[in-house]
Amino acid sequence: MRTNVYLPKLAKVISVKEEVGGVRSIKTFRTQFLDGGFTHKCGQCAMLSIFGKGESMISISSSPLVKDYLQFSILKMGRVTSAIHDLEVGSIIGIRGPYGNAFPIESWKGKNILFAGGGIGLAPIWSVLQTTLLRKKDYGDLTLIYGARTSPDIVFKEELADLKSKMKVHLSIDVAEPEWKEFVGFVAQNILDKKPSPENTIAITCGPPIMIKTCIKALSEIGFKDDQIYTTVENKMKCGIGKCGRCNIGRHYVCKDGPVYSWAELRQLPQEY
Amino acid sequence: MDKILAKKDFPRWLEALGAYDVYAPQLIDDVWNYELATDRKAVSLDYPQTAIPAKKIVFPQREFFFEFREADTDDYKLKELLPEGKPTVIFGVRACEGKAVTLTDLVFGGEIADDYYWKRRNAAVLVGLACASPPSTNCFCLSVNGSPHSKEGLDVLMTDLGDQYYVEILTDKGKKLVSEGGAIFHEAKPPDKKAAEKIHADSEKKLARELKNIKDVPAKLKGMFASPFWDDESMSCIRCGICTYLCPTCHCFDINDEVESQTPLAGRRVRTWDTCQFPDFTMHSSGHNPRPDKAARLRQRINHKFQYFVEVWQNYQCTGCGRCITLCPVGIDIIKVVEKVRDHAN
Amino acid sequence: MKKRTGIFICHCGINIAGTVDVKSVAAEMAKEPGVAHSVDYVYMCSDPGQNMIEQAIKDKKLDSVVVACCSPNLHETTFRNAAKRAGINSFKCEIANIREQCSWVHKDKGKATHKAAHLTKSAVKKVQKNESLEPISVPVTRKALVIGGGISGIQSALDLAGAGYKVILVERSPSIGGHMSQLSETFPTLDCSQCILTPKMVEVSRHPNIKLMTYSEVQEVTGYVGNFKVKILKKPTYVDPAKCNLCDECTKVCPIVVPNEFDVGLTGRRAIYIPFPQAIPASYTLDDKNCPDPFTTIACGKCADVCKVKAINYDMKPEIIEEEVGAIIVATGFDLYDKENMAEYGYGKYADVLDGLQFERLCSASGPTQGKILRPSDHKEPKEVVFIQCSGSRDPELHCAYCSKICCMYTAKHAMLYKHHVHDGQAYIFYIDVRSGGKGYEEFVQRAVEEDGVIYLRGKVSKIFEENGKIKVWGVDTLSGKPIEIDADMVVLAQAMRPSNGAQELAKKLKLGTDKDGFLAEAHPKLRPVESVTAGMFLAGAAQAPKDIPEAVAQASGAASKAIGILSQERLYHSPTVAKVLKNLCTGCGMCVAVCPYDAIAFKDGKVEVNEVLCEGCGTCSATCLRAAIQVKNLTQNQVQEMILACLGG
Amino acid sequence: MVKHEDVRAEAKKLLESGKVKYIIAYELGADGWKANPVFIKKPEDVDKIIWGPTCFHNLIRFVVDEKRRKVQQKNPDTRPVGVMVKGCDSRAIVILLQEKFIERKDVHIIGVSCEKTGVIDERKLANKLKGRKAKNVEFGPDENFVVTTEEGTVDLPASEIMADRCLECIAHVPVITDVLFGEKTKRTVPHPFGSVEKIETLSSEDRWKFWSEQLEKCVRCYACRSVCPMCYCDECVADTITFAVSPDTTAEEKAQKIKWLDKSPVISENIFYHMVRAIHLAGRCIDCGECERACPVNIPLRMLNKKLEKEAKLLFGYDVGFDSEKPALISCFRDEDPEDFIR
Amino acid sequence: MTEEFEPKIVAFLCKWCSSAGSDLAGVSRMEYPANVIPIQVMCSGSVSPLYIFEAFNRGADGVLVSGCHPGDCHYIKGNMYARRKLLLVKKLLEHVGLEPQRFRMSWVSAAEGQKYTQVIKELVKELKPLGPQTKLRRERNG
Repeated sequence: MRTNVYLPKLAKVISVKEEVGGVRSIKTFRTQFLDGGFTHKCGQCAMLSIFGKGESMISISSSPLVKDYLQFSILKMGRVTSAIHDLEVGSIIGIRGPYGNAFPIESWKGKNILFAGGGIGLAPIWSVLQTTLLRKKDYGDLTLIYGARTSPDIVFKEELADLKSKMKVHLSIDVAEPEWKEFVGFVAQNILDKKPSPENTIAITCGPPIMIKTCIKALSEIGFKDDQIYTTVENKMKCGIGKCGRCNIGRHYVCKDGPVYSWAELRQLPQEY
Repeated sequence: MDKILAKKDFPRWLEALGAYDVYAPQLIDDVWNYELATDRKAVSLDYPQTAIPAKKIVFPQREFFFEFREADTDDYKLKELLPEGKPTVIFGVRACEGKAVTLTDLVFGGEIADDYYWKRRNAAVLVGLACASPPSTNCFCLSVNGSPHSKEGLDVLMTDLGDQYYVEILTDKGKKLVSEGGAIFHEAKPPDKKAAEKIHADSEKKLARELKNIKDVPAKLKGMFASPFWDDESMSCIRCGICTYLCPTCHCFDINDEVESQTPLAGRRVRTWDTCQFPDFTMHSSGHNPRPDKAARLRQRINHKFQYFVEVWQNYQCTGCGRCITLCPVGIDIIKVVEKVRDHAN
Repeated sequence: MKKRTGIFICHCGINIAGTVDVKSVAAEMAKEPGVAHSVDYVYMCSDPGQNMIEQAIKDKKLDSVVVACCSPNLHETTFRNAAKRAGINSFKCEIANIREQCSWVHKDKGKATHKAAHLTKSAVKKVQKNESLEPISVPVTRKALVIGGGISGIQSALDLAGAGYKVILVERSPSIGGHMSQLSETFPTLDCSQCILTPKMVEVSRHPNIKLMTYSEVQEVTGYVGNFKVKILKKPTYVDPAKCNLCDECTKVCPIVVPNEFDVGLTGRRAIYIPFPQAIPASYTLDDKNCPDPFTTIACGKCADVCKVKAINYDMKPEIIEEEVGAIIVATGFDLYDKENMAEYGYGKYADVLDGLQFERLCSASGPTQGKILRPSDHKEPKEVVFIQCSGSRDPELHCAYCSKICCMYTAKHAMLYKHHVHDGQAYIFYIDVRSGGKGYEEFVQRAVEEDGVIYLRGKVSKIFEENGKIKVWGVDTLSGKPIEIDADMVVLAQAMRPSNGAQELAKKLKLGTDKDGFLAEAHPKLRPVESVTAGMFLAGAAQAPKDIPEAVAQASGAASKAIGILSQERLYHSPTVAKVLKNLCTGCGMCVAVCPYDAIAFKDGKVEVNEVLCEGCGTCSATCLRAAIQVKNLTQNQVQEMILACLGG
Repeated sequence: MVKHEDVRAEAKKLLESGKVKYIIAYELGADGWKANPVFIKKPEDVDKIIWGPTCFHNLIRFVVDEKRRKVQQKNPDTRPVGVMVKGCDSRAIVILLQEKFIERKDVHIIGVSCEKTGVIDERKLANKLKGRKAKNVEFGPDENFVVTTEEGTVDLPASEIMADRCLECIAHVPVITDVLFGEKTKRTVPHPFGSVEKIETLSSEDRWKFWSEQLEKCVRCYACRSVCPMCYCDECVADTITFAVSPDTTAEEKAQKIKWLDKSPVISENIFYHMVRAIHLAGRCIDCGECERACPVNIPLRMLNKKLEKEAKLLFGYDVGFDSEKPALISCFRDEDPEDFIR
Repeated sequence: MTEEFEPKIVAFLCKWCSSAGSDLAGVSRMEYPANVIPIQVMCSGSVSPLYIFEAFNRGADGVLVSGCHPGDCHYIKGNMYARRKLLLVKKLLEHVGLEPQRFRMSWVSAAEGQKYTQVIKELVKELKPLGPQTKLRRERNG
């Protein structure tokens, strides 16, 4: 059967959860395709359509091992994401994809994995985290270092609480709050504080550009090699298939050749992200 | 086998192509462009360079992807709007534009092929016209692996021999097109071939501009990413889209929803040309822009054509038509820029 | 969150439902995006109707409502209050006017229904993008400024003071009283003007809440309703009123004589003078425009020499006094149309051609002739007097287009008074029409004709000239068509009223609008006649339009009560639908600053900012801005665009 | 006659004294006969500066760029930039001053008088030369140009190859300068709105035919607004995304961006765009004609702006770009403004 | 039988005069055609030229802007700015070939219900023979 790459499949929103309220609101959506669907890999993205408003590339935060829905956690940012935030259970949206490369988690078997995320940056790595948790026996120690600006800005609050019984979780917020018992400071500072061992470990870092930069610096400082560090990059996208020409970093189209890069690869590319 | 077509018979050939949409260069308000030939008798191939290249026929500036319509509350009907792919013939395609189409083919092909493009592309027959003399003062095709009589991308190549055309059939599509003309085509004889070859050879000497020794340019560009060179070079850029919109190889596009009715919601998803020269091209909705200024955007244009494309497809994404030089309102000259890159001390 | 709008379509009995298929409109609206509830009801404004809205807001968790009913002028407040009671912001309620603008003006049910649906949809689009706003609150300075000390200003000041508010009454001449103090008797009762005015003047001077500032002028007004800052220039009188005992010795020695304003030039006065005996404040003023002696500082010194109480102080300087007030009443009154303009009637050329005010002075017991009517030229009793109405009024080609309103009445009064003084005299009145609307007015005119034998001639005077000691008046009686020629001893012109000298400049300082004739513009000619276009400033008396005394007094009291309406508040609330600057887009070009009628936009740091208290939300700025960088809240360009789309069905 | 040497000497003086940051001027382009904008930063480069009939560009466009750059710099060099201006260009400075986009001290204005002629119209010249290639174009001694081709030199009267804007120019001498080169020659323009009047004589339907055919060609490359010194808005109403975004711009604000027109280059959207541009330039367009010259598909855009310039003049007595102190056309009115159209 | 063409008209009415005048027409039960959908704005001075272009782009057959008579503006002089700005718009629309009847401006005071009715009647009458406005209207797919 011929497939038209630009024609989205229709999907229904089956749950909406507000993770963070306020101006920089974040919501998590679960969707089910009306007809057919696709399977994705950890780290891949999908193009969500709100008809009449346009499309937006969003990373899939659910694990490929979960078959009955796709999950997206979305920060309200512009025209399309605002429209997505207006969705309710039962709303119909368009989805096409999956797009981009994936985290090479098969090749990480037997290794420890360190997840370092900030803000909405937990979404792209959530899929890896969930998958590795489901196949815990294939991997070594799993550690999450996650931070947000303030405690209300933390995403997946319930899941994180639950996670603490399954893996090491280190949380942080940027500025001290009275009730806060954990680390105060940026994620990178938390990394330096906790000093996870680079031994047989892969680090995945994801978050705002400045956070990624400082985290990579911190990780390098504590001994992680460039090829042990993975991150994801986002650029403005339209087609999702490397044709429309806007998301490139050098010869790479982030939508097709990215969004997952090891720091060893990424540092070779021009600074255009 | 190559053919000969008398110029007086050329209109008859066009008449015979009733099943095709025929595009040919036409002069409107002092500007040449490929336009649908409504009066086929009036088509003449005596023209210089068009303002907009032939890419607009296989990759129109605006095309519809699909139509969406709210069926019931929160349900949608999507109707795919693929082009019908009506047989189309473009006359007078210059060698550089034929070659450009092959480059665009690379982009829109591959694993994930672009149906919309291919529907039109497959239906299009490109009839080239070898340049006896450069159609623009800024032609430099020879410098970028092209030639004024390149056959790349073309289905038929015609060469003007005075009162007749020397017609080379290059593909099956071309063969079919010529066969529509039937008896008006005659077998070419060796002197005809010689004459055509002479014109071809002469034309190569007539090119006004050249861009020499650029094989190191891709590597050079790599090292110049952070150079202030780009600031200086882009000073006079006014950030319009002429250089890219009118480039036969540029293919960047935008996708937008155009709403026709709010209730029930109905509209179309539309693809339009876009260009890396517009500031909003890469701007994130957060306001962050990886290419924040015109220096970064000029760098992108040159890098894409002379580095990135070369790395991926082993070819320059420039066919030397010179349109971007001729029509730039402030005289930014890609030849000069690339020469400066070439001569830049790293 | 997705919007949750509720739609309520009112039948208004059959007023709407008779022409609009309300059910189908409700059904159609239910399909609109973001509409969570759509119903119709027979009378939305009734208690059950309002309850229905409130209940639906609560039950269906509506975040906005549209009521499709009558004009928003009628029930917008009703429904906004209902919305507020149900817990949503009052701006989350919009009205679609489907009665006045739809059901009442169309007959075809299909078309009317179609239109009603579009109107409602347009309101839905608007309300869904309305911001929740709270009124802008400002504290109030509980003090008023009254500008002008004529009868209007006096009345306003007394009303305000009586209600317990501090008032500053500013009058530019040395005494309050205005033109009313110059009048002899008043129509239609013929009671003595001075006698009824003087007690009020005295009350002003004695009232503890009134600060009287005569010989003073308002120089600058800044601020906004509730909080104006006023700069008042107090000119020096060179006489200390506290010391002056009104002995009048000073005027006797003063060597300078100038025309007396109070007697409209019929007499003279000295450079040091009291305007008239009953003047308030009862004190002398040394008029430094007429006194100066180039060799000394200002004066010859004679008046100071004779003043036993040493009340004269040549070192007095002009003072600028700053005051803060919450409301301003402008009662700057009128002046008569300039006589230079009436050369065709010989005014200014012949001594015995007078204007109405001069004639008042002639009739007045305190006037130059002690109430005897004598010709200024030869002090003889005039036997034939011609009164000309509409002198300068109702003449759009040459003079003022408007009717000065009071001339018909005072001319009748003049003729009557003349007859009472000169029993054998004959009064003629040239008129266009006689306008005698007012209590007792028509009877008054009739009395003039019947009892005092005044001859009314309908027609215009074509020429007036002097011949053999007589003033020849040529005219035409348009009723009989016959030419008329009268050898008059005196001619009295009922000069048009015009805004007083300097009113235009003052209006500019106060940023008040004026009409084409220079009278101050009211906010609405019918419904807001005492309010100016600027919030917190009110109009009283002839400054707004020609008026007689009762009207002026009525408006003055009206203005005072409007001002009290402001002053009685702790804080003022201002509509929050004001302009807002989108800083990212603003380039500071200042086009909006130039067009703002309220000076509410100012430059700041290369961009502009809006003073929300001054802004009235007209939106002229937003239509002028090329970048849509300034928008009116709750009627943004985005909202209007959505409304356009809704109107066109797309 | 303006001499290159004089302009160069002035430029050199300015750069050597450090009075200006750099000088925006004209140099000879790669094709050997047409001018291009150039940015002279060093005194030794002043010899690049030229002045001639191909100095089409309104360099004030780059003064706008300079202001934009300055806003973004933390410690900007506050010295003025030198800029070469023709009469029309100088009026653009007046508008920028009127709209407070720049201050007078931001520019050092090197005025050049167009004297008896102006700049040429490349397309007119090409038609005139019928395929021959120009190698050089110079001002002639009178109202003419001296054009050199491979086949020799010809004298062409200004009326035949001069740009339309120059034929209708009302300010061939700069109206605001720090230094002026060339003579303040007097020139009368009998028909300052002649070209528009030709369109006005057409019937309504013919005008629509004319404009719809013209605007159909538009590819929305936005060269017209990009080249225009008056189109200095950060975010144009034609932009489909929110442009002027700061870190505190909320998603709601961005979602509120009004999408007046679609990106599709179809007649309705093209005409919307061009009408908006025309109305936004009413009382601001100084008729430098750059939009029309830059247009790659030759749309007579000047005829939209010129129409409104004409109406501003005739209806409201408003002259554009001569007095930076007066209010903008649409931010003032006269009581006697016509209202016979209001019924 | 083909139905008679019914023009779609968008009217921008200022709140204080023209909208009130239109209300008065309603109160006085003056009948007029239902082709006009009014949009109430605060002042005619707030009507941006873009509104008019947008209305035509979205398929309006006619556009009316109505405000207070000169001197009567609730906001002192907003209508005077409108007069100048919208005359330019009108000239521009006519310049590109739109029929002059399609864009109309009027002064209607709060007391002029009759005049409002008259304006609408005239406008509809003048627009009917012109047929649908297709020049500035965006294309639609069905």
